Amino acid sequence: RREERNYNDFSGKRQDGLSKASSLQAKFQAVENIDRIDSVFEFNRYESGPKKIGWLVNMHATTVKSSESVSGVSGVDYYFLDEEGGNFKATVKYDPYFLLICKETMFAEAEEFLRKKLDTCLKKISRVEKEDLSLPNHLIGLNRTLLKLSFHSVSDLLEARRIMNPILDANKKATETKSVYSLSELSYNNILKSNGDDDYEDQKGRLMDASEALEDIREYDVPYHVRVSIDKDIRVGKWYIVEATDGEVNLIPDDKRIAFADPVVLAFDIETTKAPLKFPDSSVDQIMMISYMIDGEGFLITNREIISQDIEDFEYTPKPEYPGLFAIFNEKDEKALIERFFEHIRDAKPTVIATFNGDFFDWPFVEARAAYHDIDMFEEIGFAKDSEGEYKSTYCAHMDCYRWVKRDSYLPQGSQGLKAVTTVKLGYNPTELDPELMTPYAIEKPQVLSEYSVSDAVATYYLYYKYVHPFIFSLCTIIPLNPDEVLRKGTGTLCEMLLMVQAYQGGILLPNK
Amino acid sequence: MPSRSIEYDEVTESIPFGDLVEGGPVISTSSGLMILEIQGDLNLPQRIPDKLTETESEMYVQDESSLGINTADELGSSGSHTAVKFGKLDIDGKRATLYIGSSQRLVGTIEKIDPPLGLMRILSESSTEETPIQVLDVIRQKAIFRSRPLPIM
Amino acid sequence: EIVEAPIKNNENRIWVKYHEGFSDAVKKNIRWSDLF
Amino acid sequence: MDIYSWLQRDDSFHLIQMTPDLVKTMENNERLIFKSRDRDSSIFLCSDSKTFHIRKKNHSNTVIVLKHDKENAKAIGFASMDSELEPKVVSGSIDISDVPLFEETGEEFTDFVKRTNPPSFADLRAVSTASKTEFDVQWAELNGCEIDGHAVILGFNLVVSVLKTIITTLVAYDMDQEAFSATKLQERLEDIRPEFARTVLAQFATKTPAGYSLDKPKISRWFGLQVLRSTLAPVKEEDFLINWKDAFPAFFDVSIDIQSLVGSFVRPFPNMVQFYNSAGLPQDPVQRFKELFKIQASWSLEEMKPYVEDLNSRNLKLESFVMKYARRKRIGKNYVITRR
Repeated sequence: RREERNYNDFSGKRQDGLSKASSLQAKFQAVENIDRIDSVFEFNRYESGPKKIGWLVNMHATTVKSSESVSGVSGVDYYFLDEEGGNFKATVKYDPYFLLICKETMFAEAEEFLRKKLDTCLKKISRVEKEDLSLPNHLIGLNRTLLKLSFHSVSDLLEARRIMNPILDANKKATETKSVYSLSELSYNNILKSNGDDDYEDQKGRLMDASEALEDIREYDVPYHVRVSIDKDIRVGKWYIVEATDGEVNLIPDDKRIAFADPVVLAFDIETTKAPLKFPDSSVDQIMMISYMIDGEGFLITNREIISQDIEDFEYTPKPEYPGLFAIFNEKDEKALIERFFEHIRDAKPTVIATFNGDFFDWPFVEARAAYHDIDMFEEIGFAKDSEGEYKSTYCAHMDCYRWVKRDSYLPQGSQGLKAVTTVKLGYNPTELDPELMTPYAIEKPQVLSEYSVSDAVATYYLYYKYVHPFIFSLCTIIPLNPDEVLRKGTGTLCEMLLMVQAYQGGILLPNK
Repeated sequence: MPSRSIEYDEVTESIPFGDLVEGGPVISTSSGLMILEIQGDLNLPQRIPDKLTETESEMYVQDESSLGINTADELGSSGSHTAVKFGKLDIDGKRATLYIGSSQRLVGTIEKIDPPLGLMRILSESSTEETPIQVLDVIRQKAIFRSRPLPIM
Repeated sequence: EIVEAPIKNNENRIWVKYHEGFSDAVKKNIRWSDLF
Repeated sequence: MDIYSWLQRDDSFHLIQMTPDLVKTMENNERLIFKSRDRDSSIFLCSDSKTFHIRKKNHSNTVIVLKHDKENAKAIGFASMDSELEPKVVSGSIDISDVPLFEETGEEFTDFVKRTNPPSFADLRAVSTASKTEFDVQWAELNGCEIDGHAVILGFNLVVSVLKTIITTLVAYDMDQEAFSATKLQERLEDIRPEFARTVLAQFATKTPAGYSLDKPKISRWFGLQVLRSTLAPVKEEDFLINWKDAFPAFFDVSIDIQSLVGSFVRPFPNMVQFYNSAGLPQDPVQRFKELFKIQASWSLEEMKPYVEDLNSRNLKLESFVMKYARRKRIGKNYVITRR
């Protein structure tokens, strides 16, 4: 069930194995649960009252209960930081849609056909004009009229796609056969003709069925929150005036404000036990230490079942511009350590959590060890693994700095570890410790181990603060994705997103991939 | 409430620690102290090893010399100290070369220490609690070897 | 990394084990009894 | 030159950073003393004017101190260091746990001394982890009083009554409250011990070239304190402010500000204030925080600070220190401190 919590589902896959009613119930349950967690982190939904001003820090698709549709309507939750250091979220409802290419002469029949065929899910059909770059004569500015099918929710849209897919596939196959047939005549006239002005009759003179008039589907795979972001021109990293009138929320760009707001940033790193010459294994190994920084203040939690003595507060300041004063919490065992960490996250309410390779090491390890002690990490702090295998939450971005190093830092493969990155980017030599020594040092030299542990948190925090944060949030102001996605998607996807923005603004129909 | 006073008469002449006098780097202080700093661990024997060859034995000496500072007697209080010759230092302007044993060569520089370092001696016997702690000297330069050791050619 | 330079064939050789980096980031509180 | 090293190096040597602050005290030829509350506490270095907190800064290099024998072209290493002592300027403090409180009860001072055995003033100064100047300032703040070489602290009521007498005397003789002569005042204060007057003036007046000048905000605060202390039960904040205004001696007008009383009151209920003294609070941090949350469930850091800052002996940032024993939650732009 955990896998359902996918905040970046680009696939549009349906959660199978559940009946429609119970899956609907589960969906609303999940939304309620997210609202509850968001409230814990002070992202309460703004629905009415005087307008607010906020800096957009995150966005996620959601489903809103509605009288219009039993299965709810789709919307996007927008997460804002206000000017006073407070938080709020606001939900913008927007009908998801896709476009159909239809034989010019058969719009009316096709619409009638679609209304019948899709009566369980369709909300509205309209016609839109777009410039189609695939038309041979597009340079002279000829537009194509398309059918725009709008839906209450993404699940309705997916339902419609499922129904339409076999029809469209069959039509495409037929067109291909026809093209081959036409080409065999090698007649220029015929080829030109076959692209456009067809009659009610096909090549064999048979009367056409309305379903056969639907040639292709377009813009059906744009992730919903991206769709809304593009169509309403909403970007993370920008300021908005947020207004609610009669339950409808509107975001108006506030171009006077440019400087980024300051999210509360927490960077953490864990140290675990491990067997000699093996990788740590979360089914048997324990977390020995968690070190973290919140807005420049350092904390270290130790697991005294493993660490042989209490650690006293100390300072780890590798350079004057990277100060690190660490307060130490010595906890009696791993369970107390995890509880302390989660409690601190709830109290500090970060809007960005930074790690170095947290998607693959720190988060899964913390999650597994929490589960071992019957603590549900998602229930406690709203973080869980999504279908991409990445750790995310709604209220807080997870910025795994390793992603930035790999994609954006231009550092060679051999220099992508935290130590090498710290040396090159932050200009100091971090504390090094042979992984084989860590477990023995927990008993023999706990002080050395704790210095090593905090050095990683310091490096991660300042690496994020100095490089990753300005880079990712600047990209967010132009790319219609949330920070987690901007950090992790390939450069190809990011470019594609920019093209989609340009195409939409220019009234151009997006070609299929 | 434990307390120990500090005496620093020995170093007051060198205060204020303005810019160093020009005329080439002088690594040792007027009282003859110097600091060597190596980026790494220096492995030295803890005692005179058995079965030394004659040339090896010559490296071990008894040091009875005074420090040239007023705690000379204290330094020698446990009799003489066994010392081992572990290398050779050459200074050429700002550049320094340190030969370790017979096969490592460290290339370094003479650098200013900022802030300067005061050398104190603190004897922890409780009977000396009333004795003031002496700031023996203030060291303002050091020879520092940051690079990887090179073989001796 | 170890750059060894034995001057004799026993465990008491004199050599420098080089450190890849330098750190002076750690500052700690000390007690009276640690120093005096 | 040939380089030697002792096989057994001497670890009684230590390097201390000669920071500009420390060098300045040496240039002024100030007396320097290492001090600590006890053998398990932090080390301070006190000069006449400054207090330094001594910390150890570790490093990963090998640092050898050698004596250079120029004649024989050799140098012998006698000490090897992996750390330096770092003196950092902090504010000093006086430990008054052994200093008795003196109130006017009719008891003869000699009997009081016999009963309470106060430390000598010279000893107290000698053991305090504070520079000479800081000691003087804080001693005045604490209403410290030196009587016949003994260190005592004047009780609150005694201070207020002396202060009242001083103010009414200044008013009665029409003396300039911003420039009066201490000697002239002294002559007109018949029944007041000169030491007491000295203590009260040290606390509530500043010395200017023209004479003594009353510190009105401070005096205002003390009358506020007196009103707070006079009712032990919680009172409505507005009632308290009215009573405070009424508490000043006749013809003496000063303004009032409840913020000046932070550290002397708690808010057991909304809009209610109640006197709360830090003096009797437990020294154990866990117990201290427990007490504080018993009286007030949720605190601002600002109002909690005076009740806990003395426990922060490691000079951590107060926010981080508080988090060891309490929860510090962000609510909007503000932080509140609650029980964990």
